[in-house]
Amino acid sequence: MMVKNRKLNDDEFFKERKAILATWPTGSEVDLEEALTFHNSLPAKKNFALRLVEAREKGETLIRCESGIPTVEEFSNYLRFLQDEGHADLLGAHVDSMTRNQRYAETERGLEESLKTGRWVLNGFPMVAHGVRGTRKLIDAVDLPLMIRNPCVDQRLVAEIGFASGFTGASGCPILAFSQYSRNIPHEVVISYYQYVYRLMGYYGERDVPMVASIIGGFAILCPLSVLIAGAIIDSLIAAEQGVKHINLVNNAQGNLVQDAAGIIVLRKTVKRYLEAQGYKDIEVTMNLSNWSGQFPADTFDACAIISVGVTAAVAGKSELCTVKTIEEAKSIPTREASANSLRLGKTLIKQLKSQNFQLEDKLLEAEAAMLEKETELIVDKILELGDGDAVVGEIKATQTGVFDVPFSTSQYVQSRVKGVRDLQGAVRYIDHGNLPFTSEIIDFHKEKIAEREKAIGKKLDYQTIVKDISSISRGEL
Amino acid sequence: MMVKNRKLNDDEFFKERKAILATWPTGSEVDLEEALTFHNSLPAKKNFALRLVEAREKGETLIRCESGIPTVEEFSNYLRFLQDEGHADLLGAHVDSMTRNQRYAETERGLEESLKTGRWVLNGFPMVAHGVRGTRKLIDAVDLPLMIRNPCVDQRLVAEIGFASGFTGASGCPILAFSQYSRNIPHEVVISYYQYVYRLMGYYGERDVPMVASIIGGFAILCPLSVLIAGAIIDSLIAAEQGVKHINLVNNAQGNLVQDAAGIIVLRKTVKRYLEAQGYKDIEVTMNLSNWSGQFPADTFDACAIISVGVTAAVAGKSELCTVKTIEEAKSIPTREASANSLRLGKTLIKQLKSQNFQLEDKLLEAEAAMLEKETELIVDKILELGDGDAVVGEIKATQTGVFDVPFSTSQYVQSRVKGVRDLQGAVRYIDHGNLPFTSEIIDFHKEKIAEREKAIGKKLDYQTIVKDISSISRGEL
Amino acid sequence: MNEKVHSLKTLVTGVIGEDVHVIGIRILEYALREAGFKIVSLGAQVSQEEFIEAALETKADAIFVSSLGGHARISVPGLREKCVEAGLKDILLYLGGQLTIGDVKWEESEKAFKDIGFDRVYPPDIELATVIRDLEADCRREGVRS
Amino acid sequence: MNEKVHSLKTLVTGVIGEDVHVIGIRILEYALREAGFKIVSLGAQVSQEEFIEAALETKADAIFVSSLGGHARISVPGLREKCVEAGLKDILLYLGGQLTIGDVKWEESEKAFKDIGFDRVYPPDIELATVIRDLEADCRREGVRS
Ligand code: B12
Ligand code: B12
Repeated sequence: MMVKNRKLNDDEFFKERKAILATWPTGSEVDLEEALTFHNSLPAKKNFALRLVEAREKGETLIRCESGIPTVEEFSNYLRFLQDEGHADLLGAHVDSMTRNQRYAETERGLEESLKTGRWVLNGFPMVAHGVRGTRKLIDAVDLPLMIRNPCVDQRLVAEIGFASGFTGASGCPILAFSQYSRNIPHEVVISYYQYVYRLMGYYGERDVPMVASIIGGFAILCPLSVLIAGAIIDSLIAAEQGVKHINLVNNAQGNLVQDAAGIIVLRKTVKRYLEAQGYKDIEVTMNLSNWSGQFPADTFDACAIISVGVTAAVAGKSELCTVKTIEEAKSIPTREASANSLRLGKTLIKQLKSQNFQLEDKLLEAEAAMLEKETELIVDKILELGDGDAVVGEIKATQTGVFDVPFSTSQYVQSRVKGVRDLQGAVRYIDHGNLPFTSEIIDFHKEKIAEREKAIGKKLDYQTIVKDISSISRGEL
Repeated sequence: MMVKNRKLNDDEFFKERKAILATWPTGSEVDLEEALTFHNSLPAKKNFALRLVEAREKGETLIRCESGIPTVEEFSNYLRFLQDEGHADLLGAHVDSMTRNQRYAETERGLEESLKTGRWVLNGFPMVAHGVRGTRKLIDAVDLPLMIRNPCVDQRLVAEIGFASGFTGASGCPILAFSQYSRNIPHEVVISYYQYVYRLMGYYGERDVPMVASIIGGFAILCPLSVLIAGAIIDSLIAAEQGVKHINLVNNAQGNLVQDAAGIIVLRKTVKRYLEAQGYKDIEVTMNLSNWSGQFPADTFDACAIISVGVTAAVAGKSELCTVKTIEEAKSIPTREASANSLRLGKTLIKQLKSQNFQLEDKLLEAEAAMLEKETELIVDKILELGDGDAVVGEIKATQTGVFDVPFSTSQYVQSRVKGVRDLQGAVRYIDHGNLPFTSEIIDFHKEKIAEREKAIGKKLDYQTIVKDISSISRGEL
Repeated sequence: MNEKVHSLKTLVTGVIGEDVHVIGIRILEYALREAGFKIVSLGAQVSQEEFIEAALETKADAIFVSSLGGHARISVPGLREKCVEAGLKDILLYLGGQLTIGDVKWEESEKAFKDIGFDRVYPPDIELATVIRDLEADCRREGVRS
Repeated sequence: MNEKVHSLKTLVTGVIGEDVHVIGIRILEYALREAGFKIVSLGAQVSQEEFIEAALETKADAIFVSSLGGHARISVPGLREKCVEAGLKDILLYLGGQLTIGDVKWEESEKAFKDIGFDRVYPPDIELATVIRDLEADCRREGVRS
């Protein structure tokens, strides 16, 4: 299998489509023409992509949180509750992890048990089991746009069903899926699955139904930001090639406000630049600052503090969207009350900070952003060089050789030599940059930052430190 | 009655003392020698004044919240709960408002009813009713320092009982008491009562029991900061003259982070400068950023957001102490759970921000501080000029003539022509500076800021705007 | 027409007892003035006697008592009796603010204060428009009565 | 002496089913290695068959199953039976993570997983030292038994 960054033609697309829809009975409920008619009957304010662009024009920071529970009826009420009591700006459906891995039969059993016992047996909304008929009820239940939240290796069928139901965006991208949601699936396979999903989004877009792709480029738990931004650039190029016109980039906060805000700024800037350089000129780019996504504190009010820090980063970096965790993150799938409470905290804090035009110290922010941008460019330019300008070819080679690399990958194909650790201000630095194509200036910068902390605590940073830093936030520290 | 800023001599002090202790039976429980022995038996970590100095040396921001309920037993448990479950750094006892107004008989009836019904009939801890015998149990119940929280006109007896019981600080100051806690008590009477309290603190201090005076200089609900800072300077001069060696200055946050942080910086700097200029050279000055103290949002999680903003200001301004409101502020006297939850939120946020050396935009902060400092100096210099160098004489004259003035005073003797309103960033500006001795540069600055907002909303700011701004935070806005 | 029913009505306002929370009543006074009432504002820490004296002096139609600190159960009992003694049998007594401490049920609290002679009792989140509407209605009724 | 009882013990570790949460088990592996155990780490998304294969191949003394996503009730039943079938009758089965969804009582949940053949079951806030102590105890007991 040889994958390139090349748009699927209609033949390829429709052939693959037929096969995918046939993988489960509810696939037959998808009717593209009917879906387009349905989307066109919806008001613009129910389109996720358009709402984000509006936020950018108005200088807003919108808010949402993750949610997904098994049954249609209860989840409809749940979403309405987030809208009415949480004052959410945007909504979504987290798909359960059985569905994410095509275990549709197990999912149906889980759904049955959930319906029978009234307990949530699945950890998300089983979109394939519910099909278009069930899933569309979510769209009808609320006045806000919904995005499919289903990062995983193969979300082709879920995307078909979700978009046909009225969802107007999807999260997940090749690098995230490959490095965090698979163990032994080849890189090119994951990419090809995403090319299909992006082509499907492009197809809707070409028919006046804008679809937004949420792209993250990796997963930020003590992962230095430049590899994530590089990943997001590559995945954006892949999405754009398939015709995606709306990209919502995720920066995953790690807790240091300056670094997190700089991440938003550099991510936005560099993605736009590389998209244009590769000839994709009419892409709407917006940002999403996502709350710290590692282990959360168990206590509700400690969790409130961590949510606040994330919101502050979102406003400081002028993100169009802030995704907050809930006060029950450490516990389990949040109740609707917990979700609404978390949204209200976030929304009120956004109002407080936005209305005073909150700003971090400029010089610090600029310095951090400048270094980040340099690092990112070195990685991306090398990837593109390896692929002779082809982002897909380059990315696959880069991952094999560690020119692109992330810590704690679940994939056996990722080296995971790269490791991050916190510096004295809690910013994440490379304690090991593996085979990333860095200059000595950059390597020395990170060394210095690490040496500063070593000096302050009087001992060498090592694996033990990494372990400590991974869970520090759950203890309220940074 | 002619009051001056002059230290009470021992004769005057002990004569007054005898009269005060005789005003209520529990006064007889106060034995200064026994009290000194008791204080000396306590570890240094139970001294409020010393703990604040330690925080300054270590660069810490400590946390506390207000609390006070009627019975000794329940309040002891409450305080222990704040210590153990809220991780409070410092504690205090809010005295009920009957006691604050010498209605000791009514207080005793309220206490009885509280004991009988198990309901909190009083809005604080009736320290005079409990006497030294009861009050000392609070000190024994915890390992942290306690401060008397009893701003009111005449707290001489409460101070006697509280200090003898082991409390190591008191809040309230002449200007606050006169302008916010009285209707028709002459200014000089209020000042003379405070001179007594400060002399008592000085007396303890001279005997190696440091006592800290918490000084605020007014009350910040839409009150432009410079009059408050000026007030705090005057009150600090009054305290220092009586021998107080530890002053903890309160800046009452109004919601705009830059302005609130600038307030901390200017308050610290100018108080120190005027103290030294008037010859008080060995005073330990520390800061306390107190949460927004106007109407709070009714919802717990909206309240969390407002608490977070306060904490952020405290850290940004490098305050040694942050006093948070509780999530039940809008409701009633908080339960111990509500208080502990609020403390944990605040403490975790402090840890997150401190450990990253959180900073606001420097240039904005400097500009705000520079203007504040100028305004403050003009007011204070004029006050001192009116008093021929005597802070007390000057302050009394200044208040009569409106050279010193605050909005929404409860006192019939305060002009309250001065009024604040929010600018476009939510900072409080003078919409009316009354008779404050400002230069045209300053007057124009405030006019401009107000004009900016008028332009943005397309209408003149007026009393209606002030009313709206007073309650904006309770609606989550700024 | 209806709006004019109260154009001459006089209200005495104040914060009762040792309570200094004046912000709420100031805002209320502002709204009442805008609505056409004549306000005699006593401010903070007003005793029962001061309320009655002012009402007598100004021939007031109603007394607006505010209490925020939670001591209303201590500060307001006896006011109606003192009014009757002073010849103000029919004067309207309105009470508002944060009257009690802790989780007291509103219905309970409202009933208790009405039982001791208050005509209207309000929780802190009351809309000012509601107060004005009630007052207009009561004034009309009083008008009929007198 | 006691510490050495496990110096040769081999443990197979992995995250079961479709679950990708590897961070917890990685940290646990690190601690177990430090404590002297031999670790055969399978990583994320490990099937029951893969666990058993690895245990047979490495003559493991215990299988450490992690499950965070809340699907343990779907993913782990049958593992003990398959072990017995494969001749691993006495192998220790440990389970940990965030096993269920919602407000399930821990005692209930623990019992349910023990009933289907797990020797030890842990909640997410478990101290690693406790796990190691339990394991050492179980190893000693196993030692006696074998
Ligand atoms: C500001 C404030 C203060 C300021 C007051 C400044 C001033 N000059 O007014 C200061 C700092 C001085 C203060 C002091 C104290 N306060 Co205070 N304060 C508040 C706070 C934060 C806001 C009150 C306010 O201004 N609300 C905004 C106005 C617009 O609303 P309002 O007052 O409710 O009034 C509206 C309605 O109620 C209604 N209304 C009011 N009165 C009346 C009357 C009638 C007839 C009608 C029809 C309607 C009506 O109309 C108004 C306009 O909409 C509240 C908590 C909160 N609500 O967030 C605590 C609060 C009221 N205070 C409280 C307490 C206990 C005190 C103190 C005893 C101790 C302390 N915490 O410091 C002292 C009291 C000292 C004394 N001698 O009275 C408690 C009361 C507890 C209770 N009732 O259960 C509260 C609830 C805080 C708390 N959770 O503990 N306080
Ligand atoms: C990080 C994280 C992720 C990362 C994982 C990254 C990675 N490569 O590991 C990502 C983003 C990929 C992820 C995805 C998902 N996650 Co997740 N995730 C978390 C999070 C925030 C932290 C988990 C963690 O790393 N903890 C830190 C480690 C050190 O602790 P630990 O895992 O508990 O492990 C310790 C102990 O439990 C014990 N232990 C663990 N296993 C074992 C085994 C044995 C034998 C023993 C003895 C001990 C033991 O030792 C460990 C060290 O102390 C938690 C919430 C939280 N806890 O804060 C949610 C959480 C676990 N995730 C959840 C869910 C639902 C998902 C998703 C299904 C959907 C989603 N929310 O995105 C997907 C799953 C996709 C899939 N196919 O599996 C839920 C699970 C719900 C439940 N169980 O009730 C949680 C609780 C969040 C929530 N509140 O909804 N997640």
